[in-house]
Amino acid sequence: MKGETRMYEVRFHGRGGQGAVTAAHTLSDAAFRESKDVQSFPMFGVERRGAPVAAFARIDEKEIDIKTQIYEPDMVIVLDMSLLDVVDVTDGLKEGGKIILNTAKAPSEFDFGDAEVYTVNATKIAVDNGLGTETNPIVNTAILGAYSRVAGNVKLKNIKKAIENNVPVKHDENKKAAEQAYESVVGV
Amino acid sequence: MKGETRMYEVRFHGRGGQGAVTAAHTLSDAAFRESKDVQSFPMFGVERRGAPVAAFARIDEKEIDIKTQIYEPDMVIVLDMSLLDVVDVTDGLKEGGKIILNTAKAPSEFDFGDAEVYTVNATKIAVDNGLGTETNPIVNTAILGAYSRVAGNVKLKNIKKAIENNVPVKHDENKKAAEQAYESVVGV
Amino acid sequence: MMSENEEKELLASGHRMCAGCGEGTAMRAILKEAGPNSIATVATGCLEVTTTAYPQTAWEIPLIHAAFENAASVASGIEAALKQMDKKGETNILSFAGDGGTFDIGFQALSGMFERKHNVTHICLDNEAYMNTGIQRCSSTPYGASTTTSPSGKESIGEDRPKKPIARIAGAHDIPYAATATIAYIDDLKKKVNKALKADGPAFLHVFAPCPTGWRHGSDDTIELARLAVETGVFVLWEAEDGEICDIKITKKPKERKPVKEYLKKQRRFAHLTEEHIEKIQKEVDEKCEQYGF
Amino acid sequence: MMSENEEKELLASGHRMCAGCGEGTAMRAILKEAGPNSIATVATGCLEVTTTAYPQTAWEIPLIHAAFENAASVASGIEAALKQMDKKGETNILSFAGDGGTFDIGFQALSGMFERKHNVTHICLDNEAYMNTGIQRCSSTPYGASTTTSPSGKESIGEDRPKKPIARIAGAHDIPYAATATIAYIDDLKKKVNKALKADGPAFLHVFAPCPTGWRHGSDDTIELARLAVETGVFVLWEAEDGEICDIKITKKPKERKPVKEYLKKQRRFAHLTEEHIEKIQKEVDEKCEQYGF
Amino acid sequence: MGEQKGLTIQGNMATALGAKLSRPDVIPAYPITPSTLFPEKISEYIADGELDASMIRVESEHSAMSACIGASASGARACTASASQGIALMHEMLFIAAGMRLPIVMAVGNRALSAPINIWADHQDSISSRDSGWLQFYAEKNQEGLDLMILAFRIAEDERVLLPAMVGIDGFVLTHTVEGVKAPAQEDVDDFLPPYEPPHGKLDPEEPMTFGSLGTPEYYQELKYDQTQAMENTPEIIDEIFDEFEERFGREYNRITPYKCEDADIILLTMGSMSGTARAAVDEMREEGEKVGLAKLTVFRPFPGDLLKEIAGDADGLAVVDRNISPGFGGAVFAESAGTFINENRSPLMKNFIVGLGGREIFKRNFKEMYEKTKEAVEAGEVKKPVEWINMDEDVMR
Amino acid sequence: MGEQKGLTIQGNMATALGAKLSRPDVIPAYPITPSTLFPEKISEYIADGELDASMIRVESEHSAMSACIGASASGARACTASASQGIALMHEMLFIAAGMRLPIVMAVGNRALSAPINIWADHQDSISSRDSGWLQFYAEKNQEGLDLMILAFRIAEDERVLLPAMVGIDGFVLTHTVEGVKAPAQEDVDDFLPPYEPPHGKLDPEEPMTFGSLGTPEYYQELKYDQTQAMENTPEIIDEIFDEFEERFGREYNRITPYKCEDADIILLTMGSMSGTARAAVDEMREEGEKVGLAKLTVFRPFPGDLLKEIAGDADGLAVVDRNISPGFGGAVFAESAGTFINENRSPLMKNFIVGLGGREIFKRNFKEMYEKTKEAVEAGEVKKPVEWINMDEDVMR
Amino acid sequence: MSKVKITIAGINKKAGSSKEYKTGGWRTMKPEVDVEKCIQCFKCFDYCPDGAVKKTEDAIEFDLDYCKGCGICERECPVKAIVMKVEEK
Amino acid sequence: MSKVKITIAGINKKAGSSKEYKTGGWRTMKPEVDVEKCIQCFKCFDYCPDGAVKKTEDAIEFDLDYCKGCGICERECPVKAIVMKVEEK
Ligand SMILES: Cc1ncc(C[n+]2csc(CCOP(=O)(O)OP(=O)(O)O)c2C)c(N)n1
Ligand SMILES: Cc1ncc(C[n+]2csc(CCOP(=O)(O)OP(=O)(O)O)c2C)c(N)n1
Ligand code: SF4
Ligand code: SF4
Ligand code: SF4
Ligand code: SF4
Ligand code: SF4
Ligand code: SF4
Ligand SMILES: [Mg+2]
Ligand SMILES: [Mg+2]
Repeated sequence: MKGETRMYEVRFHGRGGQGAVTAAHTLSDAAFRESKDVQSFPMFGVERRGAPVAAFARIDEKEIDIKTQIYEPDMVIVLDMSLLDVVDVTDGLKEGGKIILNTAKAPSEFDFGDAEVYTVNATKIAVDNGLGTETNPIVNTAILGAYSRVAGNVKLKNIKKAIENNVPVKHDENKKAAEQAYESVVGV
Repeated sequence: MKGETRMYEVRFHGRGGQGAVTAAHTLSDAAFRESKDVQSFPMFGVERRGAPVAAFARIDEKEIDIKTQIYEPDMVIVLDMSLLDVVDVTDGLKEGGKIILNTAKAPSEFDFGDAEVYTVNATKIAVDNGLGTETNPIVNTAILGAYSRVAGNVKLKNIKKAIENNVPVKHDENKKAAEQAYESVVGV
Repeated sequence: MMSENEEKELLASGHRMCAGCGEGTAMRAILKEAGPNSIATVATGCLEVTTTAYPQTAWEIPLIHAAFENAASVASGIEAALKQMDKKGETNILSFAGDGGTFDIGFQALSGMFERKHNVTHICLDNEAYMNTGIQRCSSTPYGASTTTSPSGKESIGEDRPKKPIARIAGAHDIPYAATATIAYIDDLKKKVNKALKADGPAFLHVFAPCPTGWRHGSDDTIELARLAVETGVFVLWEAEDGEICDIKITKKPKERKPVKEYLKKQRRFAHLTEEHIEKIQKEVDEKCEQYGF
Repeated sequence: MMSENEEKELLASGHRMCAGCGEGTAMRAILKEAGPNSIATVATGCLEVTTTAYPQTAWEIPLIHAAFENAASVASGIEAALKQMDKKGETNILSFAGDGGTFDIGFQALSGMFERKHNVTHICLDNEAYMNTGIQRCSSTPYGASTTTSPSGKESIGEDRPKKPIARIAGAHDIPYAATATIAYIDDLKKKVNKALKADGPAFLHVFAPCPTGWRHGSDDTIELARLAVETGVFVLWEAEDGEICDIKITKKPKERKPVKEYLKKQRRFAHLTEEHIEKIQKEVDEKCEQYGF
Repeated sequence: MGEQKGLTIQGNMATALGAKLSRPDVIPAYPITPSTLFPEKISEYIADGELDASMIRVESEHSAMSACIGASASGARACTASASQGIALMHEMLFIAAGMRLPIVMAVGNRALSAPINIWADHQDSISSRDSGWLQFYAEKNQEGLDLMILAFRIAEDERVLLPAMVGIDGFVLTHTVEGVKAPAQEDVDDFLPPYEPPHGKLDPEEPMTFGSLGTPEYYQELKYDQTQAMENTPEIIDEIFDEFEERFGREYNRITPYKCEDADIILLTMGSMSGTARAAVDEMREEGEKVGLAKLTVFRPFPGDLLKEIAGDADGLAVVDRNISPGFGGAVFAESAGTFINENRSPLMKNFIVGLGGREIFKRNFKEMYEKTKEAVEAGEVKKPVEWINMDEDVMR
Repeated sequence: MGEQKGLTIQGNMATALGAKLSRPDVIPAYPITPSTLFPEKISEYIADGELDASMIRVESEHSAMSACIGASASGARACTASASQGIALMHEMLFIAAGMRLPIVMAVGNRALSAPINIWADHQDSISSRDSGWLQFYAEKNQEGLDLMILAFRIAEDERVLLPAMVGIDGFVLTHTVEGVKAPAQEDVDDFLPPYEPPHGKLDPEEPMTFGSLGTPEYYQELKYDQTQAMENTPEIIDEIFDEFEERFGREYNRITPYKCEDADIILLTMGSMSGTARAAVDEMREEGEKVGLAKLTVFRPFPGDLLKEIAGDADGLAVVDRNISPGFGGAVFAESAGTFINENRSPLMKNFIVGLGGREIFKRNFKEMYEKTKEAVEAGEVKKPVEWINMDEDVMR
Repeated sequence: MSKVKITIAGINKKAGSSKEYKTGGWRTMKPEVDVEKCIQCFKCFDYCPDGAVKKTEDAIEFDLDYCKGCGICERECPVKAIVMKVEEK
Repeated sequence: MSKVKITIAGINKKAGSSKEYKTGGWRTMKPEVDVEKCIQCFKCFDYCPDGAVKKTEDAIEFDLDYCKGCGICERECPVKAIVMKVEEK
């Protein structure tokens, strides 16, 4: 390997329509603004709306050559807690990897082996900012605020710029949600 | 070359609908009955009815390998005298090659250089036998009788068998026409 | 609990259609009516992709999927084979395709099948766009709908052409049976499936099946929208025998037609339409209803 | 001798159609009416093969031949290009195909062109079989005709299905103009070409053009047969605007219809038909004439 | 053994007769020059009550192959005929027929592809579907066309194979040319080729199954491998069935037939009707003392690299004659011949000759020229111009 | 020079943006996974008034290519996008577009062919049209996809070329994957790519001409040769235009790009997105002291044999990695690589690896395995099994 | 799902095997029926796209292995015997 | 016909060049017009598939370079001003 930095890989879990793919893209866009090389992509499948979906982002200081999908993420982000029953969200998670959960509960209420658990009530933040409804909250921007804080490799300010670029509406609300999540994420 | 015999190549000139192709096929069929190897084929073109057409036959004692068209026939057969103005019927004819013309005239009335000219009034023979009309005679069987006589490499009896095989109607009349032409061809 | 449902489900659960997909409702009813002595072809599309992901299949009857544009031709081959080999012809032969596989890319195969008079029933599941590939415009897409290849925008009101009158065109082939149906009226749908299969020769069934994902409506609105389409006159239910498309039989007629707006406003694909657009659509629906004697 | 013919021949002599080919007569009239400010596409078929043998061409207007099944799609591309690039749209765009290239293999391209509402006039030269390849059956081939792939024989009366009602199907696409015409009535043909080209959108012209080689009639019978087809009701001349195929306008109506036998007996493709067959055909013609109000 | 009947017939009639003797159930077909006589003959057989089969007069070749797929999946013996644009139009369906392992047989009248449109002999049409997973046979003469049809059904339907097969006869040169052939008796063909009963499954309400599933990335490559393996295993089976045919009917077939190759310095590798002319040229050159041989490809798919190595491994030069061209590379037979020899310690120098496109004649003298050019390269020890076009009319080049 | 704008976009958006910057006049297109985002983006550009072009929402890919032909022959800049079954369905028209010398550009989202149906990355679709006379470019990443679209128009329309061109980006791996790219400024693209004015003729009533004539046997072969020559002449022109592009836009393109090949004993020859992973694998192997290099094909048509010889001529082994399979032979890149080296005095041993079909992943470890297998062959001095499939799941084989 | 061995040509002889794939996990809302209210019109049965409504002796019940929670049954029940509830987590 | 040099893509810029190909040779019967009888209705002109009828000052004449002798003009002439004669040989 050329440098010392390590590639950072993230997996998002959500349901169709919850914006996991946009979240991954927005994250990669933010990192790109820091002159990092990036990739982001959805699960390559034929899944229909409603089915659990995953999306991925890959961030590196140097040029990313590899083109395979992500099997051993450094971080997993769960947009919808109902997925915990359906999907093995820690599948392949690197030893000592991180998990961000969208929940009002505290990290201590979860046990994912040696993974570091963080929680953020992205749903409440989203709804408070007028992003979707209680049953259909749009949490993908809020969660990126939490990401910025937890991962530490992409600045909140660039997340916000990326939101402006990637999210079609309600820029201020979305940026505010990211900010609030950045502040309120628990476990750091 | 394996044997001593030479391949014999024939070209028929006619107009669409006059049966030049059937004539060539019937000739090859007759030769095949004498355990010769044969090929026959039309001009490989997109010509429409009314346009001058040509058809070819190739006869050999031994297996015919070559698959090219016939450029230097041993014999040329002209089913329709009006073609003489339109087509160069002697094109490529081998030195000392033979020409059979469907005409009431004598061979001496024609000059095709060193080619041997034979004539037969196939039109009259055809009409006499009820094969087509004065303006639209079906001369292709009669002419084969003349061929048998002039070329000498396919027996009249096999021409007649081939007629039975290849001509859908009026077997007797067609065979009779061949016979009469065999008898009446001039120039032999 | 009853020991067994009266009729066996011939499209098994566990298929991967979106929640609330109209195609699921349609297929369950259609296959029940056709019964197990049936063979089906299916064109590429949501139905095929959501029901055949290897190594599972949702089909309880024999099925073949070859390509997107040829369900009717493949069915022609099956029909000819069965006729040639067993000469009884008791097996129903069904050819399924979406609107894309019927109105557009599969239309020639269909027209050929009609013309050759194969004993095949072609069923079009019309969700008014190419859904499997993500909501692209089809010639079935109605005027004003925003799709990913006819997006509304500064220079565009979305799809700018009327829906191709496919069932009428099919009927114009002088086939024994052509009809339209929808999932809001299951009995009517089943009756038509039955007639189509009984017809002596090719039959065409145009089944209107809302798609929550593509039309952007609530997953629970599916049946309601199918009903509204009929009640507003957006989708007219009729049948025609022996190509009598100038003398069709209307099979469902609401006492009073509801305004199309009620139908449009529930779907986000029409969200960009202005009052003028809606009026224009209303006018066109009125005209068509007049033409169809609705 | 007149200094110049009033109208230039746009299909030059020296083409290789058979003597007495109805397509020659049709094309001369059609191109004259269209005039030199036209661009044409042509599907593979007799017309193309007999007029474009390299290094000669009989065409005096720009022509493109791509394949057999896509004259209408190629024309769609030309129309879009012209619209996009000069935005005036004064040039006539003609799409020519035989019955094979229209009823069968080219039907989807045509239907798509209609549906997209390109300003293209598609003209079908109907000689009721695939003539270029040697008289094979097409869905245009009428009941009872013997062709090389629907030969009469011990087990066959020749083609056993009725002619596909193509112009009606085309009209059912709700196109601005659909009509039938034939070479016996040159003025009527030209008038329809004119109307088709003037129509605001796609137009369809079904031109009946006898083929002495394929129908096996005298080369001098061509026009007579075209006339007899109309006079017997075998081919009805009509036009329909805006898809009003349930309200067509008959454009040529003989006082009294002649028996179809007069038409059939001049063609050897029908030579094998018995009196009963002919009666059956007469009955079907009668029915169709009734349907068409002829 | 019934008597074999002598007939003089065109190539298309020979393949149609081969098909008829094979008792197909369903024949969906669409006319196209130069293969049209095939469906015409089949129509005639049916009209005259000589063949009990269902002919579907489809509206396009795409539908022809689609209907073959439907029929074959229903357990019917299905066949069709096509050429050129028709094969190109059914391109998509060729891969699907093979992927579904349906032993459909297609008689091809080999013809050039547009543009410009051209109806004459050329192998581009079937060559450009060489990736589709079909077996490919090419005939030198009508007798081979007839026999190969029967053989194609037998090989395709072998349960170790279950792959579709094409039998190519050159446009006009064979399709429209009458030659003498011997037709096996029906009962002997029946004996050689039993009725088709699909061993892998069929569309049948008694035992419902799904054909043509969505092959996810978890399974696709293995499914493709499995299909490819069937093709890889075919050479032995072909040899076995060719042998059986020879025993029964007295005519020998080989995947590649060598002619005067044993001591040849230079070998011409040919396919289709040109092989006859090439053989005549070889005879003439041999008389002039040239050590030249001929290797005739009858089976192009699977490519018989094993035999080619045996036959040409000791030669100094191999003149690969392609009646097709992949612009930007060269001929297909050349590419695969090179692939065959690339890792051999000893390999003949290879020249690639592009010939006979769009019905251009290939004369004996052209083969002599190819021989000379290959000899020159051998003598020089290097190939300066690997791909050369033969029998070009320089006068018309712009 | 305007500034190049940094963006994070999917591969399809990159090719669509490349197309938009090239100012096409007519875009007939039909949706198919994984290329659909291309027509969607174009539709959006037009709907939003950002692109003045005519999009034809055709009813099939056959018509998409047919309409491209009509538009291009009318003098319009025409482009489309497709994949897989769509490319197979337009197969016939691909040859016709090339034969008519129409510089149409197609963005391909490379995907497997049915059956079984599979929507994932695979090169079979465009590879199986390698005979059609189209130039073929394959991108490793989205930036290349964007640039190659612009380059494709420029090269295709060069009056010394006048051939259609495909730009392939791997399904999902690129089409649906967001990467950072730099987009050239419109004015700079305008400068690089002037409006299209067909030098050879167009459909215009002012000067009537006939396109698509019947090419009789007297002329067909010469016409085909003339067309093939245009392809043969293209390498130099591509090099020239690649150089100009680099000067203007600062990004280097080569028909084949070597990586650590100079002293390499064994070279991997790859195409498309896998090249990235292969490069990473080469880096790792180099760290372990293995003398391995990578040759990345960007241009597959015309096949860059000249460069391949330069790059790999001195290597001991060449591992040709094909994301396609011609059942009954092997991979297409292998065949043509063999054709390139067959007459060389010195040639690397060649292994052919079939990988990544239908979206099967190709991991770094797979490249290492290919390297090892090639090395083994080199050490053994022979290739026992020329064609091997990599990353097979043995457990699911029947 | 665990992987299986491929079949020749990918022919799938396990008709109805999609039942192995439990789509219940897609659900975020869950239907509940009030058996008392149910008049056994079976509209819910007819309309359910997923075959997740089973007829019982005196009413209906849901097959939660497959119900995707679309809410159609609730909407179409003429007597409002069905209500959608948020799925327990 | 003598051969010409090919053009790029086989594009044929010589519109109407089929006139180089004289189809008169196909003919076995030849039309002759009785100028006296002709009423200049030009039906022969309209119907001729080969464009072989030319209008003249007072009647019509035939372009025998192209006339294929089909006989349509004879059949369609309302006043029988045209007769087909066997072509001289
Ligand atoms: C030849 C070809 N072109 C395009 C596709 C891609 N494709 C597959 S399904 C589909 C759309 C299906 O639309 P429709 O028929 O309406 O069915 P739906 O999915 O909407 O139910 C498309 C474009 C294909 N599979 N084959
Ligand atoms: C895809 C394809 N299939 C078949 C052909 C062969 N073909 C060329 S023209 C033709 C028949 C044309 O018939 P029609 O359209 O009726 O025109 P006609 O020749 O009768 O005037 C056929 C079958 C072809 N060129 N391309
Ligand atoms: S996209 Fe529409 S049609 Fe397709 S499965 Fe989803 S709801 Fe059904
Ligand atoms: S075959 Fe018929 S349509 Fe074709 S050129 Fe001859 S007469 Fe005309
Ligand atoms: S719809 Fe309501 S009333 Fe009818 S069966 Fe279902 S639950 Fe009972
Ligand atoms: S919620 Fe939807 S899927 Fe579930 S039972 Fe009701 S209708 Fe069926
Ligand atoms: S048809 Fe007769 S009358 Fe009329 S112009 Fe011709 S020759 Fe004269
Ligand atoms: S005979 Fe025929 S070709 Fe000659 S002038 Fe009369 S109509 Fe024309
Ligand atoms: Mg749809
Ligand atoms: Mg026709």
